[in-house]
Amino acid sequence: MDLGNVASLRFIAPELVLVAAALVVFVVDLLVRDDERLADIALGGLALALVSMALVPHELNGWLFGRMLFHDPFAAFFEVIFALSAMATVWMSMGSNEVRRMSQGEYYGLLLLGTVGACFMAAAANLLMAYLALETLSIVSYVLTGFVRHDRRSGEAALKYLIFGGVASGVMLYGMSWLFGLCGSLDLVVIHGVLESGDAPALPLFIAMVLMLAGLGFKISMVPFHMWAPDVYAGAPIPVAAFLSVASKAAGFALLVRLLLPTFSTAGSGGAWHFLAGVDWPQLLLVLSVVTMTVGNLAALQQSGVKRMLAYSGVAHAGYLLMGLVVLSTPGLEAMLFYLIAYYFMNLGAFAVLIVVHNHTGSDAIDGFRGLAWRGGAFPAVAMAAFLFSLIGVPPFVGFFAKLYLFAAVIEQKMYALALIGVLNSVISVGYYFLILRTMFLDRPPAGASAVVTTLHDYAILLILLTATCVFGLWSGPMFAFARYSLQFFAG
Amino acid sequence: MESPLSLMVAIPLVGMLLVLVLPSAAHNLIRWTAAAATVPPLLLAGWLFANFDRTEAGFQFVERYAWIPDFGIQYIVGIDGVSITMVLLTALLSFLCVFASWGIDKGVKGYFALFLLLDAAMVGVFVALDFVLFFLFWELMLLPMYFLIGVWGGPRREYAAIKFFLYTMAGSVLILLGILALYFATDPHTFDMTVMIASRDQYPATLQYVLWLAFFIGFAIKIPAFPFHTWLPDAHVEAPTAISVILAGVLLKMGTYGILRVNFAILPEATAELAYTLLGALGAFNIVYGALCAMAQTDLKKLVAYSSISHMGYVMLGMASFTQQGIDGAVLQMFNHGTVTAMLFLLVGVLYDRAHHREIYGFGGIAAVMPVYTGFVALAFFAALGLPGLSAFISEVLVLLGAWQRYPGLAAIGASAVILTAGYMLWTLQRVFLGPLNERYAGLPEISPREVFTLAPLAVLVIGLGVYPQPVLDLIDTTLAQLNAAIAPLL
Amino acid sequence: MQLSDLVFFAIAGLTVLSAAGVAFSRNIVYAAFSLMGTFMGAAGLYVFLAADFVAVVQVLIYVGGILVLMVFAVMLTHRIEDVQISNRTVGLAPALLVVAGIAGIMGYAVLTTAWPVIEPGAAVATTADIGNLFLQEYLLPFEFASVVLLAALIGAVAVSRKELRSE
Amino acid sequence: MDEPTSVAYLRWIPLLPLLGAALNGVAGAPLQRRFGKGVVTAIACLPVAAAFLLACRAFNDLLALPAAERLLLDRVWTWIDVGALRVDAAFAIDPLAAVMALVVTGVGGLIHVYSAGYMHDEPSYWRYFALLNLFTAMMLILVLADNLLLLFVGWEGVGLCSYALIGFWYANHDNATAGSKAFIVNRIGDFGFTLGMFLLFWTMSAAGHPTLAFRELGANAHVLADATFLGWGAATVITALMFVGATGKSAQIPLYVWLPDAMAGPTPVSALIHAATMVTAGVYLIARLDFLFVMAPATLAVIAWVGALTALLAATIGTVQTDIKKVLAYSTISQLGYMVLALGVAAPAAAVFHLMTHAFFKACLFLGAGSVIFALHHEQDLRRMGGLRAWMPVTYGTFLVSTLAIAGFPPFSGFFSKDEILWKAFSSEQGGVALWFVGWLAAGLTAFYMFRLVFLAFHGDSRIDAQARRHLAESPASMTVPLVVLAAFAVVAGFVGVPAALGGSNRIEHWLAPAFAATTEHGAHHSAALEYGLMALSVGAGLAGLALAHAMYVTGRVSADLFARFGGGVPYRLATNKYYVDEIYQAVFVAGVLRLSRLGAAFDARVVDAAVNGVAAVVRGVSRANGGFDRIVVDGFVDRVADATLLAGGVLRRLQTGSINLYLYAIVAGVVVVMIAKLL
Amino acid sequence: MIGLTHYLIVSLVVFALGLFCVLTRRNAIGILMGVELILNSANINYLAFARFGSGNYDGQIFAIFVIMLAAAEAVVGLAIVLGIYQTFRTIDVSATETLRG
Repeated sequence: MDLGNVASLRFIAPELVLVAAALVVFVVDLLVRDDERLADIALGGLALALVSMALVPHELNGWLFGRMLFHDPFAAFFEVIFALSAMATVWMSMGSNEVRRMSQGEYYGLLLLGTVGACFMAAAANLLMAYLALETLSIVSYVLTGFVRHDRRSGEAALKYLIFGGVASGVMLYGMSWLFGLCGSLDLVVIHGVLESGDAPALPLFIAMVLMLAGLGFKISMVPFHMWAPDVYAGAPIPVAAFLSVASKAAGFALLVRLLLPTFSTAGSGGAWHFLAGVDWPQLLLVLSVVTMTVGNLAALQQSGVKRMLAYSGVAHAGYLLMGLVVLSTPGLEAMLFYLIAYYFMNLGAFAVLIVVHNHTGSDAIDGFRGLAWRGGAFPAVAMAAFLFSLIGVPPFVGFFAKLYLFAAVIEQKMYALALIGVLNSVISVGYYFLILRTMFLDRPPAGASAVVTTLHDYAILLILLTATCVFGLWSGPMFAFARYSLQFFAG
Repeated sequence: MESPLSLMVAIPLVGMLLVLVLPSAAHNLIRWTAAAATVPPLLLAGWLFANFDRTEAGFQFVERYAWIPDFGIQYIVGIDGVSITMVLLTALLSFLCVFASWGIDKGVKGYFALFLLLDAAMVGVFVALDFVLFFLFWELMLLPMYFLIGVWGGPRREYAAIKFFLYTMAGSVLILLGILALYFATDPHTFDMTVMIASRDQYPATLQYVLWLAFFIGFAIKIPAFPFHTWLPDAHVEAPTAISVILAGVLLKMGTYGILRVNFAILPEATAELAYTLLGALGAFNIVYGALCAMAQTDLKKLVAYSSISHMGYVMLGMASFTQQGIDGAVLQMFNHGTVTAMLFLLVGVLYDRAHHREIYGFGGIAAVMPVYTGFVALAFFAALGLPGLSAFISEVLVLLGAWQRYPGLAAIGASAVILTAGYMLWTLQRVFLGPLNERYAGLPEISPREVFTLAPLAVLVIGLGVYPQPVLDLIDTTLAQLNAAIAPLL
Repeated sequence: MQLSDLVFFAIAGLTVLSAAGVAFSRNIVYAAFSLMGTFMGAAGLYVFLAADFVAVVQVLIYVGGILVLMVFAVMLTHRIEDVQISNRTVGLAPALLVVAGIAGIMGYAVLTTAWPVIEPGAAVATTADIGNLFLQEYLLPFEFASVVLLAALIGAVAVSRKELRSE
Repeated sequence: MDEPTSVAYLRWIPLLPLLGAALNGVAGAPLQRRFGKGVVTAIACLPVAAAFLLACRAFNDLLALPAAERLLLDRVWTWIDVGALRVDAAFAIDPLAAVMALVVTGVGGLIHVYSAGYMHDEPSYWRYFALLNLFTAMMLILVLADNLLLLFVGWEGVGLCSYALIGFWYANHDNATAGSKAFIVNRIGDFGFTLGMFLLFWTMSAAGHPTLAFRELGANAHVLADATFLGWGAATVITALMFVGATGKSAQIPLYVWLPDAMAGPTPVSALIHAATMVTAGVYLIARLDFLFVMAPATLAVIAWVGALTALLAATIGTVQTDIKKVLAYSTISQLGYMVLALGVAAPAAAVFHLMTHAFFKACLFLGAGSVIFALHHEQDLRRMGGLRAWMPVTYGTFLVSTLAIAGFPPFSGFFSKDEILWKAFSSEQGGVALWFVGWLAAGLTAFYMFRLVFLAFHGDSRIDAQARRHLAESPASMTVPLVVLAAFAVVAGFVGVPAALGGSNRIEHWLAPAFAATTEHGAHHSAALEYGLMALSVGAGLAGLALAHAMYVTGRVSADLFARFGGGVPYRLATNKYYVDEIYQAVFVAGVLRLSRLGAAFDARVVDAAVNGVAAVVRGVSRANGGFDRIVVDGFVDRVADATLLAGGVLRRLQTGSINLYLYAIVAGVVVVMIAKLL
Repeated sequence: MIGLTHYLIVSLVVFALGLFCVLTRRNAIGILMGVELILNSANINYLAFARFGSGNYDGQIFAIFVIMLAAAEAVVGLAIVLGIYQTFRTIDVSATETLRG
């Protein structure tokens, strides 16, 4: 189906709701300066958006707005993830001292607009749309990163982020221009058709793809385009860092998958995919995946700040996620989507605990966690333990099943070396995740350390994420079914 | 859950939740709750022992549910002759160790919650018949273990805990890959161990070798077999008494159990090919090496730890013999070592609680002040050095007898270790308990009734199974006969 | 060689040279002004490519907006008493190496590739058609652009607003 | 073969003492505290007495049976049943076992009674008797065991008890060490024992008779005839390994070293365990497996020579010992040598005969020595005794009788048994003149050192210090009565084995015959005259020894340090230092093993552990190299900027970022690398 | 005759200069200028391809959006620069101490 502008509106109801909510936030912020309510409005908007996502008809897939957007389960999947991440971010922000010191109106409004950008990124059916959405998300991210204005690190982080992002997306843009030139169209489906016909010259095609990988690699923080991550995470307010680590990364993956699989490859029989002539990306991404996870884990071992550590762990996880792509098989992609869900829970959880500690100590230094379990912070500590174990990939947490499915897909393709590297990396990761565990449980609290208070607010989100982390692993059937269902690309 | 097995896993978990909701200040309440949570599994174990069909080689009390259909992951539990012995051992030791942990007064709530979690996981490992479930319990066991060692352990607990975790993790990731490879090698794809066992002939030889090695390394770390054993002394020395007991009494057995359950049952060809070097020879080496290292130790716990390495060597050697006697002896040794070494660690703990150190040379003449205690020690030590009439003798003699038929050389090496064992055991006995009394400890209180309560059942087992081992042998014989019959022809 | 070609080369030359000026000049203010040259040159090329509307937009937004903004920024972020406004550069050699590499390869690709080319039609006024496209085919991006700009503006205000809010 | 007569009371022979042991072991301390030592004594002695009676009953029942079927079996339960291996917890008694059982319970019982007096002042009296009972039980299990494995239980059990009793006064380190030494040395023997057992089992089961039960083994031993192991005859290897076990228990070269040290235990223990019963276990084992040994002439030759040499070597050492118990200890080793010699020449009956007589007179000697020590308040040095006969007539008398017996003077029991052995050593086809000569020499030495002992202790003028002499008196009845009884046996026991040559019928040989493989009536071709001659010679040797001892220690006509000067004193020093065997063992084996163990431990810590930790170190190193960039450039950046700002106070520098360019390099360089890789 | 290739070369050169600029500038604004060069080079491509390749307006539309986004990005970027500048001016030495690393 190929819908026109008006007919398409109802299909982007969620995005519309979000934009509306953002506008409301802005206006309310101007009129009444009542911060708490702003957050509630944002939450309400997101809730409404989620509802409308549920209501949008999913049975029929197709183009929206004259082949500008795809409407397919794949896009829907990511829309849900983005909305949920934004929701969690808003919730965390409400409990974060950092954010409470900032001008709320802009903060929440921009967060919502960024979410919209992410949604369009996942749904983009057109290079222009993709670029536009990506830039929207980026610009919002830059601003949010630099939001803590009286903190130098925040500003510097924002500036670095912007420069890095500007260059990366510029390079990607240049690559897109060549792709456009070679295929004579911006429409992904058309491009796919041209590539399939095979008369597009190989070398410039490959170069174009590599240039585009720079932009996407930047979003998913793939080595060597990852270097912004630690600084930005360290500088940004923790909720923002959380948003970047989950939503922004997911958006990057959404677009990457969209480009590499339905566009640059064709689905074969039995869940196998074959890349098209000229764009032989799998070997390239295989190497990048290995390098990414290894570099991420090794660098994380050295960090003393938890934010930087989580940043590098995010890099490492990007490496794991890429494995789901390089196996070139439907199970791999399913596993990758499942992994994204799992990553959402466990990583956001880690950040949520970090906020609790940060509110107490005012820094993200690992020392803030010293003896956490023994000075009132038993629950956050236990929750953190669960999240970290999940990130390592230890049963019974969801992270284990995510890795299980991922490695299963790898083994299925008989890529034993890759699997081995992957698991060894997860062993290395024990090194730094356990640094936190040790500090929380094994170390005694520093003398005269005041008791950590966990507000009901924090309890709520921790409890939710903890439950999810524990349950969705053991009971991963529905989640997996969701991932499997979501793996439908509309390709004309 | 009509099967007692599921209950044996579930009840400790329920107990854990109960402990978690109790007020952290109510120490005794928590302790008793934990104790109560370990009783039903013990009773169920007794019920299993009573109703287990000794003539049936296959799995019994099997219970299966679909769990994650998309991946053909099921919830399957069941026991055969090998696992029931381990289940009995686990149930008993968990029960006793609650009482051995009575003295814990720091973070009581956390301790017993983790302890019960550990209990459930251990039982789970032995009853799980779905590979994912097995691995789940296998890893689940690590989490409480890490904290129990790391939080309630000795001075170098952090090092020991992380070392333990990293070792096991490194091993288990290999196991995970092996599991997945098996999954795809099985047609139709499944994680069901019983199916894999049934279709073991369809795995190509080369795949079998690779998988065998992957699993073996994973399990060898748990046994622990040289050169993967160095986590053991540290973990043992740092862990609190009860945890050392669990560690040596149950966890080590998981290594050999896994080899029997996976390497032997599912990869017979590779087993037939590799068992001699990697199980037999390595086992014999372990026996002697462990004994030698033990002899040089001056820390009681370290000594016992190395003696464990030595004694687990018998298990490996026995398994590799592929004779009924050897393999039965191996499993019997798993059980007996469980009881004997548990006694040893409990006894060391008793002394440590009183003297607050474990330096062998720091004592002397303790027998004069703690005669009853010394009696228990003597029993445990002589059991450990394989005195006939005590349980360990039976298993060791069976192992060596079995091993002799296939590799007399290895059997001779293994048998020669009885001299070393006697050497260091008696030497220790003499340095600590005999000789002139060290005046510093003239006032040591005699062993308390609670401690006797933890030791007595084990002592009864040690003597009872020495006099009449058939109860255990009957349990395992049929299963192992079938297992052996599958491999022996391939040799 | 026609006149148009000469003009083309002139404009191309202007673009490239001023770009070089941006890249190499030691003084950031000069860099800013030579950037204007690039923008104008680019606009010229757009005209050659029969994109009159784009050319106009380029001049308006780039030269009239972005460039002014940059000069402002340069000025604002320097104390007036700062006599020499430095724009020192780092590691020229490695940069040259890498860039030469990338340019070499891509140049090779450009020259060796048989780009799918059609005979360009006559240059016509594009504004009307583009306008229509914005309101039909490209309605969504067009509308969404407003959201982006809104975000950018509010964001810019938010990060650059001076006073800290009272706790 | 047809099932042997089965009875249900055999089990009680070992079981009763075991119960006594358990009772005393568990409840002894409170009982003693509550009701005094009497109860403990009763609990300890009655079971042994009962066991003795049962043994007699069994003996009776055997007599009632025709010689060929003299075997009673009491199968209690199936002990181990794995695959082909089926071992019963079953007790069997045949003539051989009967003799042993009677000796053990009889002598054992007497020694129990004796101990009641000897140990009377011992605080942990109950522990002593618990162990003594346990020992009796284990010894009986060993003797009555129906199969090798069960025998091994007793075998090790008696070892345990000997360990515990040697180290009974554990507060003294030397005692404890002596106990450990005994146990460990025995373990070396057990090592051989077990291997022998394994080989035996598998060779038998290869031939279709997987069993460890003696009578089945005996019935099917012939299948071993042509079995081989590593190119050797299986029987030879098995018996050799078994003999290693025997050398441990029965204190033969090279494993005899533990026995002298074992004297650290209470004297009754030395009497019972380290003279009368336990040490004979090795002899019993070989006798029990006679049917195997006759198939292995090579082993027999070794055994014979080991026995003979042990007899001689121990005797030489005995001549120079000054500790009364040490002298007896070496004499025990020497006598055991005789028994082993007898076994070596395929004369098990003779061995068992000597075993029995030796049990009587050696127990009597030890108890006598004990009585002396008791009287002298634990003085054991001969040089501080002398003239005791005046004070302790009974002890003296019994001691003298036993000495005559051990020295082999007719008609005392020792004469018959020892002479039988010497004769067999000379006459049987495994024997020969050389063996006989060594035995003969040892006999002479025996007489010498035993009388030396008697003279030094009981004759001459007293060298006892005054205050010890003041309350010097004969021991209480509970001690003297057993002495008398044993002495009586020491006199008469020999008559059960009067050889044909002396008009006797050697009843014991015939009694034992069914227990042994049909030993051909060897030495038939020797004339009785020769036998008489040899007897005369041996008696002569005894007399010579007696005379020499008398000359040295009574009349002093021969200077006592004749030896000391002989051959530049070298032999003397060798003998007094026990040929430095202990020292050599200590240096070679003990120290060696300890060094090895320290080496192993060091290897474990420095190499294995280090290697594993090394991996971790490598990872950490790499990550540091990797993270170093991050630390220096990035963290460094932030601080540098902060400082720069404060120093320069110019915002410009703030915006001049060193690191961001590096980041951008990563982008561009990454792209270039990929492209180049693609082109290549 | 001027063909597609000429434009591509020109844009490539500008692109390369832009890269060079971002790599070598230490001044944030300078780097932003480099970014603008890159964007312009891309635009030249779009228009060139629009003219010689697709023959429709897609390229031109894209170019317009790029210009718009460039503006937006520049605004944000410069705002951040100013923001830092202001926070810097507003903080005094004692305050900066607390902000160190």
